[in-house]
Amino acid sequence: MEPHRNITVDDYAILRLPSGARKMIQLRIEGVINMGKFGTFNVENVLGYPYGQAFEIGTENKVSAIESLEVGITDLAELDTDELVSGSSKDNRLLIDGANVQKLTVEEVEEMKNKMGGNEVAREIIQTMIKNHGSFDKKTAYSQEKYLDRKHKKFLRRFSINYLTSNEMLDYLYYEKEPFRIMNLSIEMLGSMMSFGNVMPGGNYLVVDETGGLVVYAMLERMGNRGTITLLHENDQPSVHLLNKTRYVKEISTSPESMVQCINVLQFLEPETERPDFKPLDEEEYKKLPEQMRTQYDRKLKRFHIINKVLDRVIENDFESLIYVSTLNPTTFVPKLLPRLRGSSPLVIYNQYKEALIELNHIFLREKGILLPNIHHSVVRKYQTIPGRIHPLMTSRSDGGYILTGIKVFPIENVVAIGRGTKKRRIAKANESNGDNSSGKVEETKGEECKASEALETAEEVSI
Amino acid sequence: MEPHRNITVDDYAILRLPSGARKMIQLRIEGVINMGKFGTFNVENVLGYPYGQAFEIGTENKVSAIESLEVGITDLAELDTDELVSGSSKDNRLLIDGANVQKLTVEEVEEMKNKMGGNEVAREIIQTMIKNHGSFDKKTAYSQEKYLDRKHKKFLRRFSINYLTSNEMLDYLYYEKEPFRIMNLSIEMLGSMMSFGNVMPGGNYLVVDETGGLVVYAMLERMGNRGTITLLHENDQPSVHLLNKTRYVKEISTSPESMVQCINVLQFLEPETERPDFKPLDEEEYKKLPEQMRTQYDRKLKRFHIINKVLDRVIENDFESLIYVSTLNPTTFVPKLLPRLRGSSPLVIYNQYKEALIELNHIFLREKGILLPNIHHSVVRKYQTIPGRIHPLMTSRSDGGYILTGIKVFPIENVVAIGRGTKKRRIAKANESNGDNSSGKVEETKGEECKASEALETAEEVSI
Amino acid sequence: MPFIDRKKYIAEGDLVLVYVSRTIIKPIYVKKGENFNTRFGSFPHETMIGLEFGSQITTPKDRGFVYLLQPTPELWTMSLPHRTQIVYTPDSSYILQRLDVRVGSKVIEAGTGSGSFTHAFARTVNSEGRLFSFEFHESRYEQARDEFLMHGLGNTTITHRDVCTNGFDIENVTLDADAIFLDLPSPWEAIPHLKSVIANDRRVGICCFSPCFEQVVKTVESLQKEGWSDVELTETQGRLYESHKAMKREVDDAVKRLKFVKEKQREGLALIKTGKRQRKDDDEPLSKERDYGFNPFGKGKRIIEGDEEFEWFNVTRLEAEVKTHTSYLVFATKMPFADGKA
Amino acid sequence: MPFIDRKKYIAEGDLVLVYVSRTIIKPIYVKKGENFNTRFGSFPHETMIGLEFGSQITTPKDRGFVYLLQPTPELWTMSLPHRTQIVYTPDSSYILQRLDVRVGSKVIEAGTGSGSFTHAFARTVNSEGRLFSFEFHESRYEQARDEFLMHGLGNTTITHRDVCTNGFDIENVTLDADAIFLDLPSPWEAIPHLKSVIANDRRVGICCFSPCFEQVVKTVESLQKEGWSDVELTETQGRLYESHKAMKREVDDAVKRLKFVKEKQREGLALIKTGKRQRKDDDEPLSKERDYGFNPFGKGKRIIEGDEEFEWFNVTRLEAEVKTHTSYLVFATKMPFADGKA
Repeated sequence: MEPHRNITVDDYAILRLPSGARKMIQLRIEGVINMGKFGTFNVENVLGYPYGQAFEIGTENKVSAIESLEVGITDLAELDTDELVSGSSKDNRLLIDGANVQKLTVEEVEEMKNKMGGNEVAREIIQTMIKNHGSFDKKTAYSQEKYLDRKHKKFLRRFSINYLTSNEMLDYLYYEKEPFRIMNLSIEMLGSMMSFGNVMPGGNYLVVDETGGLVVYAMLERMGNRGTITLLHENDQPSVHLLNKTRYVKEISTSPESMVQCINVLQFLEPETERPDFKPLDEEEYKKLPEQMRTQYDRKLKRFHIINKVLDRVIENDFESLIYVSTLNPTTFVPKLLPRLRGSSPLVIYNQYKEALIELNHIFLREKGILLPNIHHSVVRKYQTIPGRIHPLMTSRSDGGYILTGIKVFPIENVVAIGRGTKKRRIAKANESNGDNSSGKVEETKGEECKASEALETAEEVSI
Repeated sequence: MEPHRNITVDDYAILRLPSGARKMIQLRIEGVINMGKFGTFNVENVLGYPYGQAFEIGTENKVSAIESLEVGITDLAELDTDELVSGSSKDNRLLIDGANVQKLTVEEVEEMKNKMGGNEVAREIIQTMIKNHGSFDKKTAYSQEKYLDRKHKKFLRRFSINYLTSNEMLDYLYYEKEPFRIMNLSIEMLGSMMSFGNVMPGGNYLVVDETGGLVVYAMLERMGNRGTITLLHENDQPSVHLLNKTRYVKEISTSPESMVQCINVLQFLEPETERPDFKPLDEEEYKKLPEQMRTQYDRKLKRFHIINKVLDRVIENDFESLIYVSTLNPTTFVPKLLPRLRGSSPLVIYNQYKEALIELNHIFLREKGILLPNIHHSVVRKYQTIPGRIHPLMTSRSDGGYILTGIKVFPIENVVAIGRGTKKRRIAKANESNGDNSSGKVEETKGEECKASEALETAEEVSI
Repeated sequence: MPFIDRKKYIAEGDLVLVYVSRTIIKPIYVKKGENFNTRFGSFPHETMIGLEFGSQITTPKDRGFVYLLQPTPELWTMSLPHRTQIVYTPDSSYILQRLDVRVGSKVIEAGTGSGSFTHAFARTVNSEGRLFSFEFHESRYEQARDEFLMHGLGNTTITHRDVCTNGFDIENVTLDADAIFLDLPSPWEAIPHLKSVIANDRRVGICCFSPCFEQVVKTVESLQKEGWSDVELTETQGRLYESHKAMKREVDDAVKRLKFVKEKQREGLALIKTGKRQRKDDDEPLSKERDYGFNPFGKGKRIIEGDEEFEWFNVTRLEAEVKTHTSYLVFATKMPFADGKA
Repeated sequence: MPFIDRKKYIAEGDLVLVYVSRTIIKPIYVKKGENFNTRFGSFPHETMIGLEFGSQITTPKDRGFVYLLQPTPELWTMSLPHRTQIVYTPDSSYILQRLDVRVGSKVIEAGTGSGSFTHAFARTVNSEGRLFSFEFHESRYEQARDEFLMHGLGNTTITHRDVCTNGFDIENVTLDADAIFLDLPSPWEAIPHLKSVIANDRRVGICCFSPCFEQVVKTVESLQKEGWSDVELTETQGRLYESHKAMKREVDDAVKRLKFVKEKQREGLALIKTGKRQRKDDDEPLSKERDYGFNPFGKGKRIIEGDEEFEWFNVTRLEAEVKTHTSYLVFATKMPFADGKA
């Protein structure tokens, strides 16, 4: 299922302003999008442009495509104000700290906005502001630039329309200060989950998603139109409202062929007893049904097929990856899910808190059914890129969460037993020490493996 | 107590080699320091130079002071090898990956070292190595530089002698791969502890130090020769072996006037019953003591005075700061120490693991006796500074630990009660609601304070 | 002297930091007859005298409360408005430790800025040391000068000076500095002026504090050119964690709840079948989470974090907005000339 | 096709990643009659056929064991020797996500390097997409070409080319790329050549991967000059935590132990006084921790982490040596010209 390349009617999309403000909109054919002080535009005027396109609102609300939101914004030469050319300090020692150096009042700005039409208003306002700024010429060229940049972003009537990717969705929720709704997931951690989880077309994945469908959406982006997601949830229905805004809206359990099939934890954990209490009619019986009962019966039959198919899938024990994004305690839940995975399948357990993953990691280290169990975390640091003034941003959003990853394997019982812990190994050694020197080597192999990957079993001893 | 400015006989010091290797040495007057393949030098030849001085070993083991360990090391022009001038690639596309491009054997290098004396050997070896390096001219100038830099550092007979500051001590232990002996403390976390703990001359500090005395030493550096440290330990004696290498060796409980006085947890927690079972003799009785008993009596008397003094100090409840660096569970121990602190005293609880501090932080949030309880962590990132190739180091030591900090305060019982939690506040409101509108405002004040600083009490509600 | 001498009880004339909230910490000098006013009420200074530092006081009508704290450089830093340029504790504490600043050190600081780091330097070098602070911005200089006077920072000299142009020399004073801190837009212009004011009988340390990368490149070059060695570029990343509790939600409870809801639905259907309840739509689940009879996670209720009816994980969380960058720190050292053997 | 098609059971001819230890993961093609040799013994390929991926096998004499894993790009990356230039998963996964690489994307990668990222790209664009990889180092090119052939990366084309000089055009092929990844010493020399090979009907994303700062400055300038917008400089900091247990040591136990030792000393003294034991030195404590009669923390004993006789904190620890920097990432996007309305 290809994403739309061009701005398409009825799509949900993300509108961005130069200030960084974001809005989720639906592109209804006769719709008018109101951006408040930044103007309004008709949806039909932006349709057909490629997604990502930037626009500027000119006089009479005329919309024209522009190169990018930022083009020309920090270009000082564009502004023919005297102060900019003649007056800038080498440093800001003459600048007086404090507010109210701007003599242009809010009322005056509003009046200008009302008097003038189109986008020129922004430049006009900014130039007037500079002329009325008590100490603009006392600022360094750098602060002047920053000031103009800020003002431009505040007044320019520009916007861009972006395809609603999982990244844009995540970014929008963060902008809306709702990261808690997606368990504080960051783009980098979402990306990690997709890679560690080996998400790709044709896969058969087991998923718990408490982000309203964001994680499922990111997976579907990677799967195109091949493969299945079995979505495990704890209520009557899963919460996938975010998915409803995407091109995959029809893929959620609408037919036995839908990519995403839902199942609740009771059905999943007791699949045999949770088969629907429904007997399909044979052709004879169906024909006998009164007309008005048939629609209802058809619906019931479809649901019966859907639920049976998903229960069959659970019983097959053939999921190729587990992606677990839930506040349900993973320590007690995840071990119940593992038998359903195929061998060599990766698993990715996400949590906002590292603390909630440690105990499960210890279980993996102890019980050996999961190889390479480790907690990963990545944070992306962003920089300001004004040439000559490059530095990391001074503040940024809180880090995203953590993932516990591993690979499902089938250890052979007794071999593992020998490999475990010092005491047992010592016993093993003692038992085998009648001339068979090789047992020492077995220890070494295990020892090496343990040292490298499995902290608990390193026989790391605490010397006090 | 001023640190020594110049290299002084009998001091312990840190010797550094260009390779980054470090060694702790004692500067005995007739001592000879053997640096293996880097040569030997006589201690008397370095005495009197300022600490930090770099030296080079010339022919006949002659030691001469040089500007710095690194001077001239990456200066390519210094080497008159043809390849360096004529042959370097723009990129390394022609370079063959793999070992054994160096045709000079280890034996040949050793032979050169034995044949030649003095420091010239290094340059000679390196030049021969370049001539014998199969693909040195295939390297970029950058890789050539790195290669030379590495070789130089390996063969140059240089060293520096550094004063044994707490930083050098910490760094040395880390170099020796023994960070676990100092609870993985990093310089940045040590610095944080000194600042948050407000360590300065004249202070009266309560300290638990499980780093062998490193933390106490860092404190003494900041205190000079004024103030006291009451060192709490869990065994018969505190472990302060690192302090024994410093100029403060005599300040550990050697007299009632020593800056550092030791006390074990039993004595501290039960000061009244742990008074020494000893009655000083009056002058008459003392005179009657036989000569040979007096030394023993004097010693006992001193110990009696020492222990009484430190017990008195405990009972005074007048410590000005708590610096807690211990693997004893802070959750149960620290609350027993707090009554001994003066009001407005800072406290700094260090642990290698953040997980070990959370519960205590929650207690502070709940019980209100500690203001601004927070867990701090800082990590210093280091960069390579070769001009044109500046970047953060690719790998670095594991982060240091965490500190829980706060300030001891005396909340008034009932005011706090009103401020606590939503339920109680609601009751308070109900009780006061007969016309007194101000109670609403009290809530607001508390609410604001809570929101800002005390997470548990924010009445932050989990909506599911 | 506040900051340098600690004391137990509050007396008239003392500097007290009044803690209103985490973001509101106000300095006052205690004076009989004066009041500390907040929007929740007025606190007469008189009531503070004789109290132990750390005490909590309330307004006469118990409408609000504040804590009376003894000043430390770290609290002082917290009390400053955030718009001021401040060297925060993760940086300042590391710099103090790395530069081996201690009792008796002689320190140069340029510029003074908000004066927050000045307090930490002054505390650390203490009565035995000296601190020479330089500020080129006139009004900031005046403000800092007055403040240092009020705070009795007797070991500190502040000079109104552009050190990049005019250097660090002070008439009739031997600075003899062994620790330098430069927080300037172009430290490379100041570095060459240091020669005449640094100690020549011992190791000298410098730290240059610059936010931008390009500044760092120039600073490194300048230090190398001016004969400083061990040039090291670093960056401090300080993190502050809040402690929280996250509910421990067990899958067994979720299963029990689904069974409970299912049972309720069955009962409902049975009632419908027997005609005791009206059927609405057979596809619509009857319960729809509305029935909280068995509700292990308090769904739909408002629950206070840590509520004893539930189980919780102890967790930590970074602040929502994290300070991810302050400045790059360039450290270097300088030794007396090799022939300068004492 | 490994990497792109997943399967359950091992068959002859399959690529299997043999997990020996965390640092030793070896690729083999299963072939009857061949053996996988380690220093702990030999594993006949024959025994692997028909097993489910993820199985553990032992040498005939149980001298050692290994796991048979199905290849993924991430495991492949782990299997590479560390001296090779590798884009590790924290970076590659972020780049894939940020550049919106998905099924059907058309990607340019230069240079190929170790080929580790190539596998992740190939997996993600899958059969519907195309990947054009360029490598200028001849032996690396040849190695990668052969490897991709063996791995059946049918969607990937590798070209031996210096893209900085000769650009990205491939005769008779329309690259139409919408995602570009440049891991080159001087990406700014390659950027101008991109014009002719990128898609002109949709948004195109680029990521340049450079370790040094000065490279980044030039890359940012070049992208701006070449009309790329939304230029963003970022850096990924990936962290790997190991789970451990730290002993919960209670002060009450320490107190009890001191009392115990004291009691023992008293008993000893009593014995001395009654002449039953010889006095050594009245100042020396008699016990000196030698007596472990009551020893709550197992002092002096060797205790395995997590030993059930003690209580433990669940904690995490970073690796001893942390990867603190890989490269800076410069992202940018390019839109079709404003008049290019479809």
